Amino acid sequence: MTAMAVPLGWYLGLAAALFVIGLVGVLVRRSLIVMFMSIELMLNSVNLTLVAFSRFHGTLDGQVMAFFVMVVAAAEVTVGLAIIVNLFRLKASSDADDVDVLKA
Amino acid sequence: MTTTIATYTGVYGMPEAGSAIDLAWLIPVVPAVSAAVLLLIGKRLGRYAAHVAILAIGFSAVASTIAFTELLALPEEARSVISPVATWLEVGDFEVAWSILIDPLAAVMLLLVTWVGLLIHVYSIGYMEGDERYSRFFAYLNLFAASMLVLVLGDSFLTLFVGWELVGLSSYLLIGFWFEKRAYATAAKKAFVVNRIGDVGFMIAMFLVFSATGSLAFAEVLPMAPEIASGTAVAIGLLLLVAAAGKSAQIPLFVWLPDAMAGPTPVSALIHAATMVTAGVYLVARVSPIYATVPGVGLTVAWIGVATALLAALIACTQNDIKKILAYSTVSQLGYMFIGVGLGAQVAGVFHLLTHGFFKALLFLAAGSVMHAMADETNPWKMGGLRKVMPITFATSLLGWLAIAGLPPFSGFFSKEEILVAALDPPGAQGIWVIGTIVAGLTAFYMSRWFFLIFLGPKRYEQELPGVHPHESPPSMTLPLVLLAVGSAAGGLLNATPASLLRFWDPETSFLSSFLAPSVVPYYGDTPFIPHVPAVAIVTAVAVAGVAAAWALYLREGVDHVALRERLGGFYQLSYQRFYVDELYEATLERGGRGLANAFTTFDRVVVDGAVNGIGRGVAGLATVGRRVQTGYVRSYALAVAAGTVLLAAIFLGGLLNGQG
Amino acid sequence: MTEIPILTLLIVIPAVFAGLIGLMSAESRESIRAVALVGTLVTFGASLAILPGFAVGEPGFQLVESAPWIPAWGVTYLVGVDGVSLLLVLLTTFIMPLVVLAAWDHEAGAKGFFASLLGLQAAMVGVFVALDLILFYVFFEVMLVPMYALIGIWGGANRRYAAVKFFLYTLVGGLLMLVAILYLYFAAGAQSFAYEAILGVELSTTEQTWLFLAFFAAFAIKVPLFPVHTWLPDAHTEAPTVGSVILAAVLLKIGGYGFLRFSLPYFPEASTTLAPPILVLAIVGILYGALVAMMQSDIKKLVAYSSVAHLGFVVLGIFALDVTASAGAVVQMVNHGITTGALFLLIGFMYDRTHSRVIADYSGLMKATPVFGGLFLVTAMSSVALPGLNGFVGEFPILLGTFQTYPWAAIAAVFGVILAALYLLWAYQRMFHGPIEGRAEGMTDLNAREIGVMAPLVILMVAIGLYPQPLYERVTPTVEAIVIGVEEAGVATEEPGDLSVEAAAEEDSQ
Amino acid sequence: MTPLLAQTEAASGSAEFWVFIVIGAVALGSALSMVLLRNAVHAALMLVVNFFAIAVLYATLDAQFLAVAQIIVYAGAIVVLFLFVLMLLGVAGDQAFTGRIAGQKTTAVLLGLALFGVLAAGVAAPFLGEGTACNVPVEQRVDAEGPLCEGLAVANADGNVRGVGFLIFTDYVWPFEVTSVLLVVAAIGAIVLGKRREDPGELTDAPASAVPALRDDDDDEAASDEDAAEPAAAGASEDDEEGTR
Repeated sequence: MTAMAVPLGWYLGLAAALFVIGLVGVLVRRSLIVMFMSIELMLNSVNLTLVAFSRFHGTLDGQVMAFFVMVVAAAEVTVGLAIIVNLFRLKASSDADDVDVLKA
Repeated sequence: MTTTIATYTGVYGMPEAGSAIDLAWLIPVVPAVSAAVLLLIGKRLGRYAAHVAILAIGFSAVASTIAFTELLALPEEARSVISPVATWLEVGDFEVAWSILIDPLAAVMLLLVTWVGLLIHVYSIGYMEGDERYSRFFAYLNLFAASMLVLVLGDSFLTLFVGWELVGLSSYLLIGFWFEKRAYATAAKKAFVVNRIGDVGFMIAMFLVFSATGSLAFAEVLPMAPEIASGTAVAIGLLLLVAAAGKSAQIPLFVWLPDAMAGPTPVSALIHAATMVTAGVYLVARVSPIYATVPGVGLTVAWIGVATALLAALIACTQNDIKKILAYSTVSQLGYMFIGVGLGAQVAGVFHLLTHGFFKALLFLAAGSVMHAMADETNPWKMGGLRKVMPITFATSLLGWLAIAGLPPFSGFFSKEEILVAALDPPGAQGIWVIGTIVAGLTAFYMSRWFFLIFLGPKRYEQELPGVHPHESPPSMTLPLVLLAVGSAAGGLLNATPASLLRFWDPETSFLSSFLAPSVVPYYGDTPFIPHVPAVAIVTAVAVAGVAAAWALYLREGVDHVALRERLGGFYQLSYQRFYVDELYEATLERGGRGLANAFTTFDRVVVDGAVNGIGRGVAGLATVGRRVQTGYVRSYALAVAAGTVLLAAIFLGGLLNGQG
Repeated sequence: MTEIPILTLLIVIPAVFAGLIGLMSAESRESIRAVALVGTLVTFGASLAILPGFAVGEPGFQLVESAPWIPAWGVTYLVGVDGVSLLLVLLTTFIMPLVVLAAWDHEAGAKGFFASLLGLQAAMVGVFVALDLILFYVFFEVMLVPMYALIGIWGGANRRYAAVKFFLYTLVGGLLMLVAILYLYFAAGAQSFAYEAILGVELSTTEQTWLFLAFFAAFAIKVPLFPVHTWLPDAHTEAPTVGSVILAAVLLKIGGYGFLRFSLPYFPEASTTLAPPILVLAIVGILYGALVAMMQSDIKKLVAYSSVAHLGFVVLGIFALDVTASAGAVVQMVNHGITTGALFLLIGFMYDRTHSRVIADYSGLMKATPVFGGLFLVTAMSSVALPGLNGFVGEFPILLGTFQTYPWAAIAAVFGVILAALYLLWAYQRMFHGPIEGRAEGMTDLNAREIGVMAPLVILMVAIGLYPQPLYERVTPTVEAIVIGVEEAGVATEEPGDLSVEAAAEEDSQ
Repeated sequence: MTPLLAQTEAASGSAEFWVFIVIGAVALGSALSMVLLRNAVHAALMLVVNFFAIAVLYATLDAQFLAVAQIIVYAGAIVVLFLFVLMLLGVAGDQAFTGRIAGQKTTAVLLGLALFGVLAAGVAAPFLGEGTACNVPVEQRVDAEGPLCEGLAVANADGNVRGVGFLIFTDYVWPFEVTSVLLVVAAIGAIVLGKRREDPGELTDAPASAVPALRDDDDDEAASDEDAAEPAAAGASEDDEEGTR
């Protein structure tokens, strides 16, 4: 494979776009689970940047970082969903706006 | 042409040890101590409280007389004696000491205050008998005597001021002696506050004197009088006039004296006739060197005096309260004294002060004796024909009436004439002589009305009224009456020349003029009498006319007073309602003051306190705004986080870009 | 005498006794108040012991004791007295035994009550003797706590509001002062907070003005001066009798003391330039305070506003920058302590009997309770500055001195004398004169204890009124040094329309 | 010309370019649709598509291990978990977009665009990758001694997996161990959270009946939830005080 056929900037641009879509997803959607998925998307976009830089720099550190991100993401999902389930037990709804106990 | 007799020496000597003058500080201290004793343990003394008080005032009287004789013995120019007692106030460059100044003016006042005081103390035994606060009355009388003596013996403006205010306090206590009645308590407060207004004038004058001369002691200030800048001297003169007007009830501040009749009659006699009210006249006389430098101010004093005399005389003609008539008569006679001291004829002023002290005290005590017998009835129309029932009171009142009416040869004639004669020469004072003469006529009229309605004429009281048992007062009351009557009759000799009654004013030979000379500065000078015989004759004629008018109105039968009042109409009402002066003050000062006070109170509560609480509420309001940010929705928090990130990224990137760019 | 750290003793003794009371069991009320009385008397005795050691004509600080406290920051425990603070310390130690006696029948929480009283005394004496700025600030703030407790716990109906208002007002002022103190500390090279160390520091006029205003904020609230006075009436109406007495007798003096101790010597130019506006504030305080007092229906609020008026005179005296006026101001501070303290004690005795402070509820008290009426009249007359009593010997020199430098101020202020007579006598007349009605019926006259409390105060009123020299001898040298210090350092105060014929020896060469 | 444009013409020829364009579009499309689709399950499926796209991109970036890991971990485990929970809670129903917070949507979109603008500016910045061998136009990448910018050739010399594994167990061994602990903790956490409470009463303020048959059907504890607050699921008003606050 020729080195860097596609310039680094593009990958970063794509990752940025994905990240932004994830962010908007979190802010816009009311269902907790979809929000959660958007978070996963954001994490993935970060991984993409890491990997892109890894190739760009010619070292594998980026990829290892991405790997660890994946592990953490997995842990996060398990706990996150457990919370969502509990929340559902409590409020019988997974709508983020129903949970406003902390309202001042 | 103005001739001045013995010039004002301004020399103040020291008394030799052990003489009465040296121990003169005891004169005010003994009554003060006795007042304290009576206040503390008076109740237990019961009847003997009066004796303690009389002993104390008696001591002062005797001591004053001895001091007077010692002063007479001194050579004429060495008659001003200062004996320091102790330092009082020494602050920075301001220094005042407790010390006694005895000079002819003070000596004369001493005699008046102590002897008249003694007589009135004796009179009070009978009058105040059976009162539940008997001992406290005598305590207050002694306190008053002590204060007046401090005033008279004060050697500096400040010590005089101490006496000045303490006299105000004792008059407050005595006017409000029967404080159960609210009206009497209000009268007492009114007297104190009006005096206080005068005192403010006194204090500002003292500030001016101190900043001009660096001291307040008469011994230092009076000799320096000519050097004081004329502007300051005018200010001092006017301010002292305000003070004197407050104390001696002259035009703007006279409203308190008629109400002060709420006090027991001996109080009215002592304080509101003979002694306290004359303090203003004494002050102006004492400060004559300063007034001498600005004669114009003296003229203002005189005009205030004559205006007050006229106003008071007009009011007195229609009052139906024997004490109120005397009160207005006092205000009027004080006006005369102010004419005297104002026009530089201090001797005439002081002379009238003395004679007035005698006959006015006499008239008040006589009124007291009448009220005592008539169950405190004060309306003359419910009396009449008391001649037969109260012979001594009648006889003494007769002398008093003749004296005050200014008929020769009684004391009132001499002193009043001297004042009016003094008004003939000074430029612009002729008007004063004219009004003075009219007032003399009015005085004769209302005093005759007073005398006729009470003693002569038909009996207008029912015998059976409870408590009305007209009889002569006990000797303890009539004895003072007799002594005062002698004083009123013979008072004229004080300043009359023995040579002949007609040429009765010869400055060199008449006793009082020569005696008082060293301590006063007569700037208009005493003109010899001779050219003024016609003027004196006119005044006497007017006085006689006044008496005749009163006789015609009140002693002849068949005078329909009711019709008379309608015809007089407005004038009568105006005079009877006291020219609505009280109502005027009430509307302007009291309501204005109360309104202002209310405005400030609400201002204080609403604005100042409001601001403070406002700040408190403001902070609380801020908190609620802060609270609203916490919506409770996780997504709004997420939004906030996102916004923060974008901001940070922008800043970070900006930094990088222009760093690299 | 200087070996025994007498001034420190004056602070320590009350504190120790307060601790002692703290340890005692709450029930034994009698022994608690006995210990409190002994504590205050011992302190008073100790304070009298200062007098022989105190050189009368000496303007500087005497009996100075110092010990390192926080060396790292240059904070030393430095105490000393001069003419001004001596008088105020004596006033504090003199009033306290009377206060304890007056609170003899206090039941609720006697232990906390008397402990706070003694703690308050320790702090008050501390404030007057502290010569280290931080020590002064510490005592200035510590003093608030017991006072807050007195008002907040043993106070009247809405005591919480009054206590918090009092606390916050003074605290805010104090904080501004702290900022100024720190600025001064660094301006003086950050070595020490001692009074002398900071005295000579060079400050530009703008610096001086700002620092002056910071100190002014703290002290003006304490005085209290016109715009910042509204905490006083609330504090007085809600405080227990004893709290009011201490508040009036001592706490209000710290403002005046502060002006003389810190504002004038440290910031001469600022004091001179800012004197006229402050005088205007003082005059407004005098006239406004009197007028508002007239309209009060609660006698305690009336006396509180009268305090605003009286202390207006004190500030007038201080900022007239004239020796006579300032000396008069210090003596007037002591007089006000005695007179208004006595007034509050009397109102307290009345309140103990009838539980009402509304003037309209009473009538004919003079007839019902002659002794009470007599004492009230004497105190009222002293408050109205009747010559022969202590009020006059303080007020007259103030007005006289102020007239020398600012004639317009003196003339405007002197009318306060009329208003004072008006509101006090009007209240006196409504309560004491007239027939016996309302709560005056069946009211018992003062008992021996109460008369015992009032006796020393009345004797002092007459004694100072007739012979105030012992006070003036000690105050004048110190005040003279301060005022001349301000004149020399400040722009020469031109004589406004000097009326004196021969120079009234303004700058008499000392 | 900015370096970015230069790179595009140069790279347009290679296969990687086309792969990038297609897969990138797929990734973006799936991401967008995941966010926009009302039905949560459809969104989950779209997420899967996205993960696959990214996996392919990893492959083109010589990160073969990660590509596979991505497919197994993300696409395989996480999304399945999502679907599992979705089915469990039965909330797959299309949810209204109208959130209760005013102006949330528009602000969110604006913020997103702003963030994208900033990131794009950062990415396009000329300096990025300056001076490194690979950031030059293609023709300069090879000079005399051979290809300067050899990308991951050396690192992946004996295979990406071996390279990554080597690195993990040498430089990153500590993070590796820590993350393993993390995973264990996460697992335990999930179990604890998932356990059924003894007395759901004091926890839940929703009426017992409203809670779907989550509980094990064997124990028939009487969910005596006395304060039968109105079902929380109903669109409670903005500032309504929730149940037993």
